[in-house]
Amino acid sequence: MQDSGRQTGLEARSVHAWRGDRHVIRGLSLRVTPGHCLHLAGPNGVGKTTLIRILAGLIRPEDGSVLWRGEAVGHDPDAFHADTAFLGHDNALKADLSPLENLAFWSALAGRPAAAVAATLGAFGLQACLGLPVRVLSAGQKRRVALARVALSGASLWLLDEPFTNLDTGGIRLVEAQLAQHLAAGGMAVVAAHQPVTPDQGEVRRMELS
Amino acid sequence: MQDSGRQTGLEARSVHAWRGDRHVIRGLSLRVTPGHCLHLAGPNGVGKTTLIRILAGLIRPEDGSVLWRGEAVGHDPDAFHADTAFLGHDNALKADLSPLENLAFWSALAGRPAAAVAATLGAFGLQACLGLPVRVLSAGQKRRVALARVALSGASLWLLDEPFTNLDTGGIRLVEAQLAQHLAAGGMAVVAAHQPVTPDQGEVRRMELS
Amino acid sequence: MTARPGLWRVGMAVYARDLRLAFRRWEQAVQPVVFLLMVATLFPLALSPEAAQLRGVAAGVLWVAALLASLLALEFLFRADHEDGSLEQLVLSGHPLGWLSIFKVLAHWTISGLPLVLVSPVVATSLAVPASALAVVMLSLLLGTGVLSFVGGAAAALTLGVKRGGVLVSVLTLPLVMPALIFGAQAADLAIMGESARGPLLLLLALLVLSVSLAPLAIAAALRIGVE
Amino acid sequence: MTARPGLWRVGMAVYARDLRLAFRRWEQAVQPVVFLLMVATLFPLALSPEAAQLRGVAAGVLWVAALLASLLALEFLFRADHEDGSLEQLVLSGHPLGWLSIFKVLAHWTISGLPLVLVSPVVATSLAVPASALAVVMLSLLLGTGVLSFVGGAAAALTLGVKRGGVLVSVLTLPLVMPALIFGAQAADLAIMGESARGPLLLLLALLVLSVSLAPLAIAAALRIGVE
Amino acid sequence: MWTWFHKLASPPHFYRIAGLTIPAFSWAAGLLVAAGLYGGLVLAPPDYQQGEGFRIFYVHVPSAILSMFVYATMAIAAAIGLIWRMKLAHAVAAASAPIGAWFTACALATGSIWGKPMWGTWWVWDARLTSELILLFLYLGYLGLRSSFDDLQRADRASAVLAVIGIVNLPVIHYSVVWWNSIHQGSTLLTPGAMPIAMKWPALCMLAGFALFYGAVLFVRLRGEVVRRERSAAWLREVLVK
Amino acid sequence: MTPRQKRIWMVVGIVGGVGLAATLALQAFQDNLMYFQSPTQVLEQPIAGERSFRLGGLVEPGSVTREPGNLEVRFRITDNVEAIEVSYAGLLPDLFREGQGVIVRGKLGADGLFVAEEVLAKHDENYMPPEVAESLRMPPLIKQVEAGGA
Ligand code: HEM
Ligand SMILES: Nc1ncnc2c1ncn2[C@@H]1O[C@H](COP(=O)(O)OP(=O)(O)OP(=O)(O)O)[C@@H](O)[C@H]1O
Ligand SMILES: Nc1ncnc2c1ncn2[C@@H]1O[C@H](COP(=O)(O)OP(=O)(O)OP(=O)(O)O)[C@@H](O)[C@H]1O
Ligand SMILES: [Mg+2]
Ligand SMILES: [Mg+2]
Repeated sequence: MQDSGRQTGLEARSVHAWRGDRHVIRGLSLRVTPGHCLHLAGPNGVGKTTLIRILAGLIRPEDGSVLWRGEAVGHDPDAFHADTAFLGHDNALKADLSPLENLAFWSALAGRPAAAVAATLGAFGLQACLGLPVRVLSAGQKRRVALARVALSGASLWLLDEPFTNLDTGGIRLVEAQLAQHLAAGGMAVVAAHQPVTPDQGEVRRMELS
Repeated sequence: MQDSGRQTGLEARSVHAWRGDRHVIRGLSLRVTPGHCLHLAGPNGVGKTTLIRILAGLIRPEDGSVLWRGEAVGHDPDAFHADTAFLGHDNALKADLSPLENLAFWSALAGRPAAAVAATLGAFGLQACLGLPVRVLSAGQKRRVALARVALSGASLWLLDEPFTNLDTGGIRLVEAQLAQHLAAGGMAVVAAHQPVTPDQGEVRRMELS
Repeated sequence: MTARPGLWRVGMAVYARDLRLAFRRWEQAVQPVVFLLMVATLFPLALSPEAAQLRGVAAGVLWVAALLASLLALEFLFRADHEDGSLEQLVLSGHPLGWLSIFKVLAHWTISGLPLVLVSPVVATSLAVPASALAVVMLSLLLGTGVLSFVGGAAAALTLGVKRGGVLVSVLTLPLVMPALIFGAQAADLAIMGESARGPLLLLLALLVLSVSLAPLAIAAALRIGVE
Repeated sequence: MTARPGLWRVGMAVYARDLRLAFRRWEQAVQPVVFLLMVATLFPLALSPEAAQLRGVAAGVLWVAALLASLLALEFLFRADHEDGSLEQLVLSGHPLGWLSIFKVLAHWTISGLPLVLVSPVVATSLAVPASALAVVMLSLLLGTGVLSFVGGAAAALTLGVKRGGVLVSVLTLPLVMPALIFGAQAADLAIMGESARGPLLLLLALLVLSVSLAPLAIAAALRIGVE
Repeated sequence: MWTWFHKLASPPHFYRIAGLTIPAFSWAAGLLVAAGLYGGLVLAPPDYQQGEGFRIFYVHVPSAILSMFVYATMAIAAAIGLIWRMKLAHAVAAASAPIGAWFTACALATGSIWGKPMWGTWWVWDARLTSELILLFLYLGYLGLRSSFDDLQRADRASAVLAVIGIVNLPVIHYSVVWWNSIHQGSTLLTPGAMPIAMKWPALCMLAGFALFYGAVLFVRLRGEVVRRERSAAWLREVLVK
Repeated sequence: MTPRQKRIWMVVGIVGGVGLAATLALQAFQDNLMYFQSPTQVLEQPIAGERSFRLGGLVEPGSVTREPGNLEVRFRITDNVEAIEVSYAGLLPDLFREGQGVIVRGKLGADGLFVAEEVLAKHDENYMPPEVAESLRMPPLIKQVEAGGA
């Protein structure tokens, strides 16, 4: 397992990061292998968002390295990003376009069939809003559209920053079901959340930052 | 109680509201009296935000009326607003100013003493960030600053739209403690939230929209 | 309930906050001025040599550059407050919205209009305006930028619900401030020619009084629509 | 993993999305043009009658107006994507960022630059430019607005982390596009005078080629900094 | 060589070296400028055409050359900072910009003052003058961009990109008098025989003096930058307490 | 594409772009892109009458004549190949003298007389003490022609 993990998963080795003059991430190491989900927990401001953005390659760590399938992410970032889906605090949706149009664009960039978009949005309980401009959706409905983008991406690694924000209990169950399916198919995930993360399948490891 | 409620609290009478061509709020009535908290629950997109914004006077209902201390809100909106604190999905913070500067401004507008600001921010666990520009705070820290504004306002009526967003469990307990104190002092609150709302003092009534 | 603060205190709080925000990024507060200087540089470049020589161009270039510089800054008058939710809070503050907006506009003018007025003698001199005309040029710009801030403020408030309002603000404002531009440039022009500019200056003053008394109403109404 | 879409398909997807967004609010897509028309109207108003007479002013006014109109629109090239998180997703899309940015800039040019070129004959004619010079005027603006979109795109990308970037974008862009302005206005001027404008047009073309080949690199680097 | 370079680039080491160099540079700069001024204003003969007026040469030329040299230094440092992510290189670029802006302003001012009597105008829009003005705008844009960020790392990298873009302006400034018919004269210092040695040596002194002055100011500002950037580092506390 | 291939394509694109731009710019320099034009250039392709432009060259030695009583000056500007007669009314810069480089802005009349609105002096890169210049006797005319006509 140890070795195959090196080759197939995501690994961070003693990563350090500063924000301003705060040393937020201090020598953190982690590993995620297929079928596993890492749940990042910890109080507000501890650095969960910072860590997820480092793993995604949006922030370069001051020190340490992030490896994907055994190679440094910086070596071929495009290949890494092609296999990763990231959800941040923002939803990355255009207020003037409908959920359908928004996701059609992202799935075109990811090289996924356009046909799947409507079905996935439906699975997220958005049948009634497919054609409305995103600006009129409620906060929870917007979050669901953003989550549908991740589910559509076909990426092996999901990086989700507080995916449950603004979701009702039904929405949370939905996301966990999608996560379970992803893990069961050999996917990986890193999820920052204040709530427990309990998909039916796949193994969740909780990591408390402090 | 019924009559004194009429005179001292907030009342909505068969309010109707459309968003686009959706009839979102259909003849809804409610009443909040001193010491009471109304917890609005319901699935995503059901109309919680719409209702709270109607109560705050940001949206005019298509039909029905909102009364404050027995008088229509439209009669003297300034007096009503002077006694109300509203927290929306947005935090109303200037990214370039520090939490201290942000709240000093709002409390000056509310006519509250400037001295209380630092103490309240401290009570919300923000001692370490008093002087940082808000832009660098984490999502949960920003939400805490926004909540501190409400606690500082000295208003009798709190209208909170998903106050627990991005908060860790400690943060949620903190907000509930402040809410308990507010209710115990005869304050009123309307809170939209997907989580349970359980302050130690005051009475919470849950209203499920659908 | 606590004692409500007086109107002056509230107004000054708004004014002080906006100035503080501007000075937190002072390098941006000077940008309208830099922009003015650059447009005033660009124009002679783009004009044919003979046209550039004419003093008649000076008033026009100065006024159009000042107008554009202050338009550019206008967009941010209410938009930032709208986007971060502060505007809702101002609407719900329990103070007269028109009153608050006067102070927001004044702060905006202090940041973007006043510096233009102050550097205008330099630019005017570089455009060969005689020293005797500088006072009138400054006065015309003083009144003119005031009109611009108030009228532009109303336009900026109206476009709040709209993304990419920038150009829309300009489009709404330009026709409204055209009279100011015409009288202002005329005043400057007369002064450059060594004649009395009293007529157009009085008209500019009238425009300023008019916009100060009407714009706040329009702004308040537009802001309420903007936050709905 | 799925088959990655080809570079052309990806580029066209970006281009099509930005155009669709613009047309969703077409009234804003026409704003640069309206702005151009207005500045071209205002100028003669602000100029003294003798200056307004001169055809030598035409090329300058046209070019400066076009430059400002397209500057105004520039700010939104990346800012909207930055604010709603789309930019992060583009950076993480696994496609070369420089390549994607070329198509974003092209979309921006299609919306804000091309219409300027298309209406320029009307404006030029109203400024007494002879019909024989219209083709050169249009060509110079075609090349010039292209330079502007690419150079300005780099400036817009650089100011992403900054609030109130608007004026800063202009301040960074103007010096870089000064050469384009000089050659463009010179070309228009020569054509108006009935002479060959080959030299300045060739230089404009050279500037365009240079900016198309270098700007995407700068834009990609700046965008990566912007999302950090 | 490479290890030496790395050692120099390490902030504590640099801080110490800079402490030693600053006085040396300042003294040398002071002496050279004094010698240059004496040589230029007193010893050098008047020019056959311009008479005594030509002496502004001794300020204009070194400031103009330094304005370009400082920009080149800044852009190269910025590029190094971008590529090798070297903090000290970014600090060099940041510290150079205001100095370069002052040299540029000085070249423009002295040029204008010189132009009025010699050419008969303060300013014309020819290629040399315009491109030098653009250089000033580039410096100002660089400074404006830098100070608009509150995060130092982002400010460093964003402004570095701008500095690198702007370098295309340098050859335009230098060759403008060759490529275009310009009112500005061609190169005196680089043309053999264009200036007798009695007039030339004070100019070279001034040039060297200005360059050393730049070095000294740069190092002073750099120490400030290093302190700002490393304010939480342990070594700095030791140095400052001492 | 591997990262390496991508980098190669990128470099190819940039080098190609810069090269093309340079070629175009060189092409452009063959046309008149000058701050001023020399008499030869002007006479080769005459410029329409009402347009003002800049003419540069040397003040032909011995050609300067002043009208008594007013400020008008007449002189000829030459590049040692062609010469154009110029008339100007106004203050001249200090450096204006015979053999000196000048740039004048104005219009060329149909009669071949250039009416200047502005006269600027231009000098070359040569500096020398007056004695040396005296001993050379012939001011650096040749150099100036090169500089002016380059
Ligand atoms: C505002 C007006 C002027 C500006 C912006 C300006 C700008 C410059 C610049 C940028 C250089 C450096 C060129 C290089 O190293 O490649 C320079 C050099 C020089 N300038 Fe000026 N200049 C101005 C006016 C003048 C005037 C009026 C004179 C004399 C009449 C003059 C004489 C010189 C000389 C002698 C050099 C040295 C050339 C060399 O040997 O490299 N400049 N100027
Ligand atoms: N420039 C800065 N100076 C000082 N501290 C900073 C700066 N930028 C960020 N920080 C701090 O770094 C931390 C970043 O936290 P991050 O956003 O990663 O937290 P988080 O774990 O995601 O929190 P949350 O649960 O609230 O989303 C915060 O505590 C923030 O205050
Ligand atoms: N123009 C429109 N046309 C049709 N439907 C609209 C329009 N504007 C809003 N809606 C719908 O009205 C509802 C508004 O819901 P609101 O934002 O009040 O929900 P909420 O209960 O706060 O949800 P959440 O829990 O997600 O925050 C949403 O379902 C939205 O889709
Ligand atoms: Mg976070
Ligand atoms: Mg809601």
